[in-house]
Amino acid sequence: MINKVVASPDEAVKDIQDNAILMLGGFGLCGIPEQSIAALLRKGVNGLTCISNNAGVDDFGIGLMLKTRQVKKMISSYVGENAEFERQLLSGELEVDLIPQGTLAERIRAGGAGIPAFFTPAGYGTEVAEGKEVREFNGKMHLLESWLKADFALVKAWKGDTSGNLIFKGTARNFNPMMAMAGKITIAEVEELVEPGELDPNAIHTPGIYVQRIFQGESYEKRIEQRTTKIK
Amino acid sequence: MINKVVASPDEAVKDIQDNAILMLGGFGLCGIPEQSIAALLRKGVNGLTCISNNAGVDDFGIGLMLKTRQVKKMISSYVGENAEFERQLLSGELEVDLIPQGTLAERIRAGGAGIPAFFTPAGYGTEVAEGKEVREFNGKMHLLESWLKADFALVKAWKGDTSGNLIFKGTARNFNPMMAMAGKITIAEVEELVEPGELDPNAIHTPGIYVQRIFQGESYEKRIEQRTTKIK
Amino acid sequence: MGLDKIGIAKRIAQEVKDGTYINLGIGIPTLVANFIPENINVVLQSENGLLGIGPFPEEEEVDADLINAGKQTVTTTAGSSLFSSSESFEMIRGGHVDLTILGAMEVSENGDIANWKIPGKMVKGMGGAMDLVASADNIIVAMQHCSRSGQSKLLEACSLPITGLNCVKKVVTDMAVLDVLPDGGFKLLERAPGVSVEEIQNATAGKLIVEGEIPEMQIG
Amino acid sequence: MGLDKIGIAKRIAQEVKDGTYINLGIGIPTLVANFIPENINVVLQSENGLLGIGPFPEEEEVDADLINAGKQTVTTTAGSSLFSSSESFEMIRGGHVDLTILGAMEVSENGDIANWKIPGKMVKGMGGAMDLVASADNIIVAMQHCSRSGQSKLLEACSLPITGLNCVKKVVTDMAVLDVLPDGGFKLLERAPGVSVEEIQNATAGKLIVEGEIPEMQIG
Repeated sequence: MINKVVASPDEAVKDIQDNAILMLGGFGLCGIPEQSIAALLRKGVNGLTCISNNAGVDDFGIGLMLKTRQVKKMISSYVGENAEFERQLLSGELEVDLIPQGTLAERIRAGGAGIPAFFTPAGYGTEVAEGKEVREFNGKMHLLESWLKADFALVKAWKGDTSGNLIFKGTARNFNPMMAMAGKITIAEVEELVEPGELDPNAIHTPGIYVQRIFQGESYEKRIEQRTTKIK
Repeated sequence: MINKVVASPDEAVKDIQDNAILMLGGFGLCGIPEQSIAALLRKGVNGLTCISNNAGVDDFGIGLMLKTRQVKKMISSYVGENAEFERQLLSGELEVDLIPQGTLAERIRAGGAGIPAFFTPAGYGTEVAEGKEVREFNGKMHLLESWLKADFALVKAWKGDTSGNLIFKGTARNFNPMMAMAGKITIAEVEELVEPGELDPNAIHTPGIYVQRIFQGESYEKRIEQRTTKIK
Repeated sequence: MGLDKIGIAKRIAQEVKDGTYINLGIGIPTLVANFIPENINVVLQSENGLLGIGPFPEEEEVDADLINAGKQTVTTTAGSSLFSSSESFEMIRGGHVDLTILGAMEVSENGDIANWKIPGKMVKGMGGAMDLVASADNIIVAMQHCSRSGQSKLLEACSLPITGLNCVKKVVTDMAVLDVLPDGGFKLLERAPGVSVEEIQNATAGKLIVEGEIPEMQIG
Repeated sequence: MGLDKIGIAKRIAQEVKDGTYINLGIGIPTLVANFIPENINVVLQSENGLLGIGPFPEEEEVDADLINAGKQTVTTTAGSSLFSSSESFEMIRGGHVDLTILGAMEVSENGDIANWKIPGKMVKGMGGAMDLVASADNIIVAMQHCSRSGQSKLLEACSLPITGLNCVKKVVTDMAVLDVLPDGGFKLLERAPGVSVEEIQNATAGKLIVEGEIPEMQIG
């Protein structure tokens, strides 16, 4: 097997240049690449385009990079809970491209899978359809959507082995597997890094072929947005 | 959870009518729905269209249904090892539609995923491209391919629970997960049927939403086409 | 004087059929889960990658890696499965989810829905709503009949930016249960307790179809 | 007098780079795996759903549920992963496999390949070949230089039905190693032991480019 281990998040992101196109895994704050984001903050790279379902919150996740003005453009499906985001958007400092969540997921998957374009019904008749090719199949209207790729994909997994095989946990899987496929360079951070052979080959979510660099993160915060418990 | 258990393979296939369009999982003889095929032989339904990567061998798998002349048309990527198949094809009794394997897999996946059409580079410039829309993306030519769906998908898994969640083993997974998605009615046969909760939710390959009927098969033959062992 | 949110959720719960897979939107739809009868077996889908949403966790069970689409901590149930976002929308787009229950800002008499954007206000995004409404065969909308300013939300045509066309099959409001007819028009099926047909008529800007006696909702 | 199949496989093994993912076709390509040096770490992909093909099993290890694309029983290795056919072709179509080694019936001087169908013979199907040749950035063909009847298989244009266009980068035959140039033409790189440039020229129907001294292959 091929060893993909890098020593630190800082080494993992060291060649991410200004104006790079990034994908960042996660849904809300669940399953986000905390350590790679921290390394990007330390590195101070600017003008980033971030493809991510959400944009974090003011003081966590991509929100931290918004605060430091490292992000030029967000490509997301929902950018709710973030006041600084709203300020930058309204002031015109930040570009935002909003994409239906399923279309976003499928466009990223298509980027990884070598499918340059596909038809989907989502968004037909809405402003999302503006400028897009429309075609009817089986009596239903569809939009032609194109693949999305990134210079770097930053993903977070639960367990990984040194050859890049990944297993996610719970709903922290979300956008991570497709982004791993669609990054020219995919950087995976894991809570537990093991040797090849320790993960069940039948239970791998992301095969190592998609991962170019892997490291074990230290002390994950894993912040919860809506801690909701059973009403006693 | 919803209970999808049927008592026997015969009950599972009882409403498959003449001229139905079927998908059958498997690559070669690996991961084929042995028990559902046996039930179709007993039932004697005719005029079937079978979407399956291969066509079995003379005395196993789909080959058994060819011998009884139950198959009108095969949609496959490779139909090698089958003398009766060859005879019926040359005599014009059997129609065959040959599709590149990756395109076949993706068309089935598209059928399950609600993507009516997509562009792929496979087959451009070949006779597979005849009559298909061609389009250039990023300097490379692609063909527009449409989804495939079936009236019934017959799949074989290793373990399953009564609500239809499936786990496959080894390379017996192959076409089974996509076909489970693309069948109007999906019939899953498993080697071991367990209660909901016994399978790790994080290790499910096919979520139960795709499976309408499930049963535990008895005494799988699992024939090997090329038994190849280490040279001592 | 009409139903509260709990009442709307209770009434929608009566629409839930045994043996089905359901996607519940944020807000009133999420409440529906609490009122599904025990003898009805359904599986709830969360578009962030979970089939079989369990109840909220006990304090000590809380897991940051297990949330619903509203970002609330949840649990799994026996028979749950987990998957990626693309796999989740394969289910949704492929028509495998039997029933989708959503909130809305406006519904038109031909079944258009607007629920993602208000001009002049900060746009947060459509999330999965456009995929859901474009794909689902059976969509029930849960909403107030009128806005806070008293404007009808059941219109001839939506005034807000559209989320999807010709997709809503039924609307349950604080005042009424209405089918959206295939040829257009809101067919009044039931009145909320104490609400008259005339009041519903006055609160409905779109075409309202009233045939025969309109029964009162039965809410347990 | 030219290489045997083992010789062709050994020569191709020299093209294999450390840290790469490789898809090996059926026939000579499969043999290449046996000659990859121990200090070179590669991962073999099998398009039926396995990354990390191990050696053939011991008699008692044979598992009907674990085969390669040639339907032979195989094993996994430490670090293997298993996946579906659609996921397998995501890897292939998406360009994630670094090197593809295939057999062929004909290759043209502009890199077209024909390897799936002979008119008048029973058509068995293209299997994964069309996906592989349409997607892979680096394709090496392993084949005999001439057919059994002595016809050159390196042609100006393929006479058999095409599998894919402009895709072959290198050809290794029993007689020679040749690059397919981007602008067309087979550039002779190496001769098999005991084979002269003139013999290669005579056996090559397509445009052969010979520049300077052509070294003999070094096969261990």
